[in-house]
Amino acid sequence: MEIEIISFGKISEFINNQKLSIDVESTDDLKTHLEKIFPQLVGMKYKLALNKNIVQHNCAIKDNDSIAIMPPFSGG
Amino acid sequence: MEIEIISFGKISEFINNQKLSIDVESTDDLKTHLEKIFPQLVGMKYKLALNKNIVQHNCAIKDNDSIAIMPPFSGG
Amino acid sequence: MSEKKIKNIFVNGPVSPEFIANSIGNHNTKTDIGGHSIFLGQVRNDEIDGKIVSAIAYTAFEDLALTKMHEIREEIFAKYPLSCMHIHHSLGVIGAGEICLFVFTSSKHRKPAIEACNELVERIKSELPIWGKEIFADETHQWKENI
Amino acid sequence: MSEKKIKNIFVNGPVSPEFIANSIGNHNTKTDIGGHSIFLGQVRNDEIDGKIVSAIAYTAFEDLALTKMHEIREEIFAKYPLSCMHIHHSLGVIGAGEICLFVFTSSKHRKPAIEACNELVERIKSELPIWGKEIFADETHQWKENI
Repeated sequence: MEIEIISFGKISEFINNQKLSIDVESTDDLKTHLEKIFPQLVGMKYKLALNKNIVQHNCAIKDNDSIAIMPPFSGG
Repeated sequence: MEIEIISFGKISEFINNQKLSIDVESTDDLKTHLEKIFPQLVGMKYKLALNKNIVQHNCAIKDNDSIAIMPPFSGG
Repeated sequence: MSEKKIKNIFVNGPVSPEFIANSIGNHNTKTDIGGHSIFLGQVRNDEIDGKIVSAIAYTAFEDLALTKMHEIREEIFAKYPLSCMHIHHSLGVIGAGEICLFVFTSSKHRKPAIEACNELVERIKSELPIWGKEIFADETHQWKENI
Repeated sequence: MSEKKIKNIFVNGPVSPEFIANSIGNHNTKTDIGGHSIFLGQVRNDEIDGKIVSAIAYTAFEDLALTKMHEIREEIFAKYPLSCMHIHHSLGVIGAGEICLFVFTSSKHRKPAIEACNELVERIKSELPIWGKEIFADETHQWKENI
């Protein structure tokens, strides 16, 4: 399946927005996968948003979902 | 002796600024006297200021002192 | 108490939005400031016994108020790490909808500015000899009381 | 959640004092308001490892930020008796000394406006997906972290 990855803040410096052809079932699976291909994520605090909803606990991922990878917020 | 009386807020509606020839020794004496000649003060919350210092406890009054009579504050 | 000059806080008439903008704009060279906290008091058209407040006329025992405000200012500066503090209170007739009090504090991090601003507003209302006369549309009045 | 329209909070570039004045002035017909509380965030020229921050470049996940802000807005309106609430956050490069956050609450009596304003500032900083990149005079940068 194919998912869309968008990234923000300092994470956007090493993960570009991209389509990813990948087989994962859930956001936890995706995290494991992302940390393998982008080792800079390991040990970094980050959150995912699935189709513009912040992921609070493990969620199922479907084909064509959009996943945002977000470092800690620093607005204001 | 002579003292100066200045009044503020709703108290200024029944006590004009004036020189008062009077024999009182202290601010407590003066309060008793004022409540006699201005009975509207009785039961009203008010504070005195002696020469621009708020009277916290009984203070001696001298000739030519200035006394302000102030109802509760309502600024802001 | 320090030897600092006693500052005037009184302005005749309402505090205008332009005055506030100007005061804010004056801080753009103070680049160690991270947060500003502002409180504005606005005259309300309260209904009291069926009559509407159209304005408040403010008077003060100015000398005493400025001396007291100076004390409060020094105490707040001693208590909080503030960069700036500005206080303006109206005298005279202020119509409903107009601004009669402008309290403005600034600090490096936001919390001191916010806490100092709140404390200043409370102390200004309870400790400064200022009186508001609520004027009704029919020109009668009553004296405001802070609760 | 209500059906109210999601409001934009983002402005490109700094929040100007004139914009703030205008926003304040717009409330002079709301004569049931007695107190306004305003928080302004200003970009600081912090020194970090010997280098001076000259600006912060803000980016956001705008869709998510606006949805989240809408939720926060509804919760704060439900919690406090407010007359008005206005929030503006900058995007893009904001120089040291310029204003990047404007939070403005109004209520009949002062306390709800003050408490709501403080709570909004905390929630905006911790819950909105917005990122600040601190740009140094030598054009290097580091990503800001809210503590």
